[in-house]
Amino acid sequence: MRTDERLAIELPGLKLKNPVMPASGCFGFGDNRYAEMFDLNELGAIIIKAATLKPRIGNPVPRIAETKSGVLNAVGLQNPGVDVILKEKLPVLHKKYPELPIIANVAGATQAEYVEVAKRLSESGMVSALELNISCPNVHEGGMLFGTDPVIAQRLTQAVKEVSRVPVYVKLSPNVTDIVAIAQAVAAGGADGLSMINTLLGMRINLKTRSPILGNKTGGLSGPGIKPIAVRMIYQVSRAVDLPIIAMGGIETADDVLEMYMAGASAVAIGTAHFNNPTACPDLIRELPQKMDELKIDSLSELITEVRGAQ
Amino acid sequence: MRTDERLAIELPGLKLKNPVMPASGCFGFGDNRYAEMFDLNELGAIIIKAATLKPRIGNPVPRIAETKSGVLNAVGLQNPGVDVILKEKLPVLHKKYPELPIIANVAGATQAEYVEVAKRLSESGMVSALELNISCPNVHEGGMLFGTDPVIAQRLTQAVKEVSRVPVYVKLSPNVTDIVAIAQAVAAGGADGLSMINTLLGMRINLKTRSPILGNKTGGLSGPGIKPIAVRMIYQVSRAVDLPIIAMGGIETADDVLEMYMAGASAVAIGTAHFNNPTACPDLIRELPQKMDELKIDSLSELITEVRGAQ
Amino acid sequence: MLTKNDFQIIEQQELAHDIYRVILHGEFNYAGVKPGCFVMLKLPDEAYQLRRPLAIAACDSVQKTITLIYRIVGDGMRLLSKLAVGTIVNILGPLGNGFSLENVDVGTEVLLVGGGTGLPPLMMLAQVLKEKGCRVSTAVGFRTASMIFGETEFERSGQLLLATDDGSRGFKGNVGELLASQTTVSKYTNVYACGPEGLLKMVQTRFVPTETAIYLSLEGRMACGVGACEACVVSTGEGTFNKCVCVEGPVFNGREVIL
Amino acid sequence: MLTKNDFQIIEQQELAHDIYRVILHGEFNYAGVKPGCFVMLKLPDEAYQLRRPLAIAACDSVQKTITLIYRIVGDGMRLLSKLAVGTIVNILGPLGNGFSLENVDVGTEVLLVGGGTGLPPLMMLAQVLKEKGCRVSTAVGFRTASMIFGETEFERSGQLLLATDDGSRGFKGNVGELLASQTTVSKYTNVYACGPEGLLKMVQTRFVPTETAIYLSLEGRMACGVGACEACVVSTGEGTFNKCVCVEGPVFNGREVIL
Ligand SMILES: Cc1cc2nc3c(=O)[nH]c(=O)nc-3n(C[C@H](O)[C@H](O)[C@H](O)COP(=O)(O)OP(=O)(O)OC[C@H]3O[C@@H](n4cnc5c(N)ncnc54)[C@H](O)[C@@H]3O)c2cc1C
Ligand SMILES: Cc1cc2nc3c(=O)[nH]c(=O)nc-3n(C[C@H](O)[C@H](O)[C@H](O)COP(=O)(O)OP(=O)(O)OC[C@H]3O[C@@H](n4cnc5c(N)ncnc54)[C@H](O)[C@@H]3O)c2cc1C
Ligand SMILES: Cc1cc2nc3c(=O)[nH]c(=O)nc-3n(C[C@H](O)[C@H](O)[C@H](O)COP(=O)(O)O)c2cc1C
Ligand SMILES: Cc1cc2nc3c(=O)[nH]c(=O)nc-3n(C[C@H](O)[C@H](O)[C@H](O)COP(=O)(O)O)c2cc1C
Ligand code: FES
Ligand code: FES
Repeated sequence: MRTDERLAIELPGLKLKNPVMPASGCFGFGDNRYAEMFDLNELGAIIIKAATLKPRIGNPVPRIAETKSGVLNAVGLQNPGVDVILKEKLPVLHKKYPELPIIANVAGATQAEYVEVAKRLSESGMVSALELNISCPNVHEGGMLFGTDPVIAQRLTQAVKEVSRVPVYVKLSPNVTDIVAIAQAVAAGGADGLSMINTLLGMRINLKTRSPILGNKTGGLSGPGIKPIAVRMIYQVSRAVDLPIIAMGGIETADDVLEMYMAGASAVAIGTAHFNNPTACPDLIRELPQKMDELKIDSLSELITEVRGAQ
Repeated sequence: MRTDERLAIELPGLKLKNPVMPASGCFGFGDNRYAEMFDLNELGAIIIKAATLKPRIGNPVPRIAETKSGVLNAVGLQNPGVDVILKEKLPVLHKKYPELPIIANVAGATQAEYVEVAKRLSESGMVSALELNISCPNVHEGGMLFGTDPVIAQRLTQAVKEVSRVPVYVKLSPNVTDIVAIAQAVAAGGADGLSMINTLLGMRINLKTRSPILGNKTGGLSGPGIKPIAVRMIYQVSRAVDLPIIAMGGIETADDVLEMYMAGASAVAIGTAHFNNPTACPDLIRELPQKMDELKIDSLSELITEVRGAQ
Repeated sequence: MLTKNDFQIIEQQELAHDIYRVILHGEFNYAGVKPGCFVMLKLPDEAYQLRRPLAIAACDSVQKTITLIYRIVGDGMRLLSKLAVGTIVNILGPLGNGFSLENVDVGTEVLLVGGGTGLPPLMMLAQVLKEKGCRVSTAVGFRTASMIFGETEFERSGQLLLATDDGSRGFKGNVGELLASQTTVSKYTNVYACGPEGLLKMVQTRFVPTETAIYLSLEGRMACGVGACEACVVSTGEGTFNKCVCVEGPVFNGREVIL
Repeated sequence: MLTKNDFQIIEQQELAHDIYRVILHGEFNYAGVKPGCFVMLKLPDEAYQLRRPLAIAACDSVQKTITLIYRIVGDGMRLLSKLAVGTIVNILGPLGNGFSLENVDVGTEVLLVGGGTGLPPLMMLAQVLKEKGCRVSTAVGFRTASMIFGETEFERSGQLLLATDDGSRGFKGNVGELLASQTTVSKYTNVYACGPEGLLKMVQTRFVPTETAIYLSLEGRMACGVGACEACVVSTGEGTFNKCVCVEGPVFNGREVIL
């Protein structure tokens, strides 16, 4: 059996030769020096940085702080706005890697803004799916609220689904009492899939200044330290909601990828791991088949069926 | 200035020579071999293991799993029941260390059970305060619900306050959308203080068996990986609620202790750190004054006033 | 007395496929060590929150060394195997009750039964029993020939029966089958076993009906190692988890413990 | 070309109080290194999620070594300082734009201004400028005499003016005051500065009104080091964070960047 066949999976809008993709915000628009280190065509897909209607300058620095087995970030959705992305960023990426499925991360402060950004991106013909970021903890106008209230989350999903020409994955916030309720709400709103998890709201304090290290005070916690929370949430949601899940949250190794699958995931995104290991994605793609041999897993799509079928 | 004066703090029911105490569940009833390694009289206080009305046999093994910078536990409140604790455990501890303030952790499946356990413990004359565990993720009968619904949390706090002869600290669950709302509710219920945070609900999966490692499937995540979440929650709550906070969640070093103070804490409890460093508590007590010198902090009580006064 | 002291790695060697021996030099309550006792080793990497329980395979109070033998099971043991001579690691111990040496005397017939990484504590036990003049038989099982270790040590103490699952060395089959194949079975005063659950259950099944005293060394997922957290419980009665492997074990009376 | 390669520590030495020099041996795009470039060093402990940015203080494409000089700031640098010779660490690099060497020629007057851990990139710069035949003056500040390092290197390249905050060596005061105290001020073609924000602002204040080209090397809290995360932004225009220190810096035109 050829490697790619064993790793291939099909999800709404996404025919992936392997399930590994950089997570939103950790790989820009593919326009960074990581691309010097491996061929982006090797990736299953790429999730690009959040797009908003207007350009956003983001949060004051410092935007990053380290924690034990984690990273706090408060970049604040800095981006040049959807129009520049459509005109300058996406065409470059799409032209350079015509076979690479692109998932566009959509953010906004109001429902109308989300809808407008989603509409424009999905109409571009350059993106295979949208990832609705209803969970970013680093914007103040209400970004977080969308992800913590089931009613609002459902309404937003529905509104975006009405305009989108490509499948919509909703990215859930872990900062909630009941993740299953949110997942069920966005499923009812017509989501084609879920992305989970976004970052946990955290803080570090500078002992010398006695105030928070991050310019934004709080930030989103990512990295291997949050993996057990991601696994738990994916496990719970996959048993309650019949939607494919793109898993993220602390994935570093092929073992981590398979742990996510066994929790109920259908694909994986890699964020923080890039910082220590810039070639995390191609490394995982290379290591997966060997791990699968050890664990007697024939193909990822079979594994999905086994895990999700056994619900 | 003598070391103890700089570290001394007074909280409802607790006159502590230093702010460092073992967290509930990580030091038994003081009846373990950690006590061979240092004199428990050095501690500021001790929080003993959860007591329930009836004996609890706890969860099936494995009860513990390691995660990056964290530990998942699902001990499941195993304890011999409040009567045995009152007859056998507390008297031994109290007699051996008559000056050591004891905080009793109270758990239950129903409000009536909490009330009864709290009543008996507080009447024993052996405990200085109660810590109401409304947040343990490892019991199924509803333990968790008490900590995630403000109305229920307030009612429970009020009922316990009515019977308790000693001050009541309510231990909050971090597994909520809005920690401030819960803190405000228990404050309204008459809590004398808060303990935060309990563990985050997590899971790990055994790749070979393809099922959760823990016998209970999910467990509570503790350790340095969750510290940024604890800091954030303590920061938020200390700015909204005028109650002293016993901080816990990943504290390992004197720096961590001071970070908790700067977030708004008034004392600290140490759990997971014991496993790597059995003398974590006395080590911190020894290191704190030196760190305070470096950071020009005269005394912890002044630091509390500065941080909480500056709200 | 329980201590947590820094020890220095003075030898690190691969004994068999994925099986390593590390010799550590440091201060310790050597007098308190019995065969079957263990230590908890702190891994020198801040991401690891739990110490690793490892049996003491040998210890020398004069040279101030302890010997640990371990298999690469996961990330922790892999990390340990990569530590160079000279590296400092922290050791908490000695822990656990150790094997009972009651009723052993010159000429006493004892049987040691072990599998895989159950062998290290039996290696120290075999030596102590031999010194006491016992007649020591040891039956050990490995998956395959490339994983065999400890032969010399066990042969030094008495008779060694060896099995491999695939028959690549010694008897083909597991230790239970090996014991069953023995036509002349001695009347053992004591049997001591350490290894996978299946092996311990086999020893129970085989010896509970006899007069032999049974000592089983158990494993348990541990956090504290000192009886503080109740992670490592086992049961010696229906519907309870009443014993901690770390302080009331790891060695239990094979007639009491429910596996 | 950007690589992440394993390097071996071949020398580790404390140069001054809490200041260390480590020399690393490994493969690298040596040809791509300019003074002011940096690397990101992965700490060999799994709890650390971020590589540490460190300037290249010297590099030798023949011996295949790079030299880093660092101060113990926090846990990461403390860990680095404890790594023994022989230890392997992973290096991502070379990163950053480096100092501009435009308009430098034989006899060109250049000034280097540095403070504390801003010195390492200036050490390599000083050597390169000297090789180009420039007349190099360097003004450096330290908190106190016990923290001084790099004297020999800077003196080798030209004139060295030295200040300590407490006056325990050289001029008493900061580098700004030291420069102000100089009665004969040369007309520098270029000024290069690296150090704390206060020092960089002083250089702006002093040289923006002159003809001198100003190159400031900035620090920034970094995650990726390659322009992927936008953690390390600075501004070259009001109301924006439009430049990444890691790829568009760390060296910026001192007339454009807003500190
Ligand atoms: C009393 C006692 C004595 C032991 N003596 C030896 C010995 O002499 N030689 C030897 O090779 N092994 C021994 N073990 C097993 C040894 O502790 C594990 O193999 C080791 O902890 C695995 O660590 P890891 O990080 O490589 O594996 P991982 O699976 O990555 O470890 C994850 C967690 O699970 C725990 N764990 C995994 N396997 C076991 C296990 N079998 N028993 C207990 N905890 C486990 C680890 O301690 C750690 O907390 C002993 C166990 C106990 C309880
Ligand atoms: C381009 C560049 C070149 C540098 N060159 C040198 C050098 O040659 N010598 C030297 O001693 N220092 C240099 N620094 C600063 C050095 O990166 C920090 O001192 C170091 O990262 C501190 O790590 P730590 O773990 O000891 O401190 P901690 O404070 O524990 O680190 C926590 C986090 O903050 C970051 N951080 C802390 N201080 C700084 C800082 N001043 N700048 C950027 N990130 C920081 C760390 O990288 C880490 O992510 C440079 C920084 C940059 C951006
Ligand atoms: C620096 C940084 C920037 C991020 N930016 C975004 C973003 O713009 N949109 C988004 O949906 N998630 C963003 N995330 C969250 C990640 O996509 C991912 O959900 C999270 O980091 C968990 O995965 P990880 O542990 O592998 O990093 C960001 C994360 C980091 C670390
Ligand atoms: C093994 C273990 C058992 C615990 N048992 C209890 C308990 O009985 N009652 C309780 O309120 N919290 C219990 N906790 C939670 C701790 O008291 C503490 O709130 C949490 O672990 C966070 O602190 P830490 O990171 O320092 O461990 C337990 C934690 C661990 C690791
Ligand atoms: S490991 Fe904690 S009680 Fe045994
Ligand atoms: S550090 Fe990521 S963009 Fe500069």
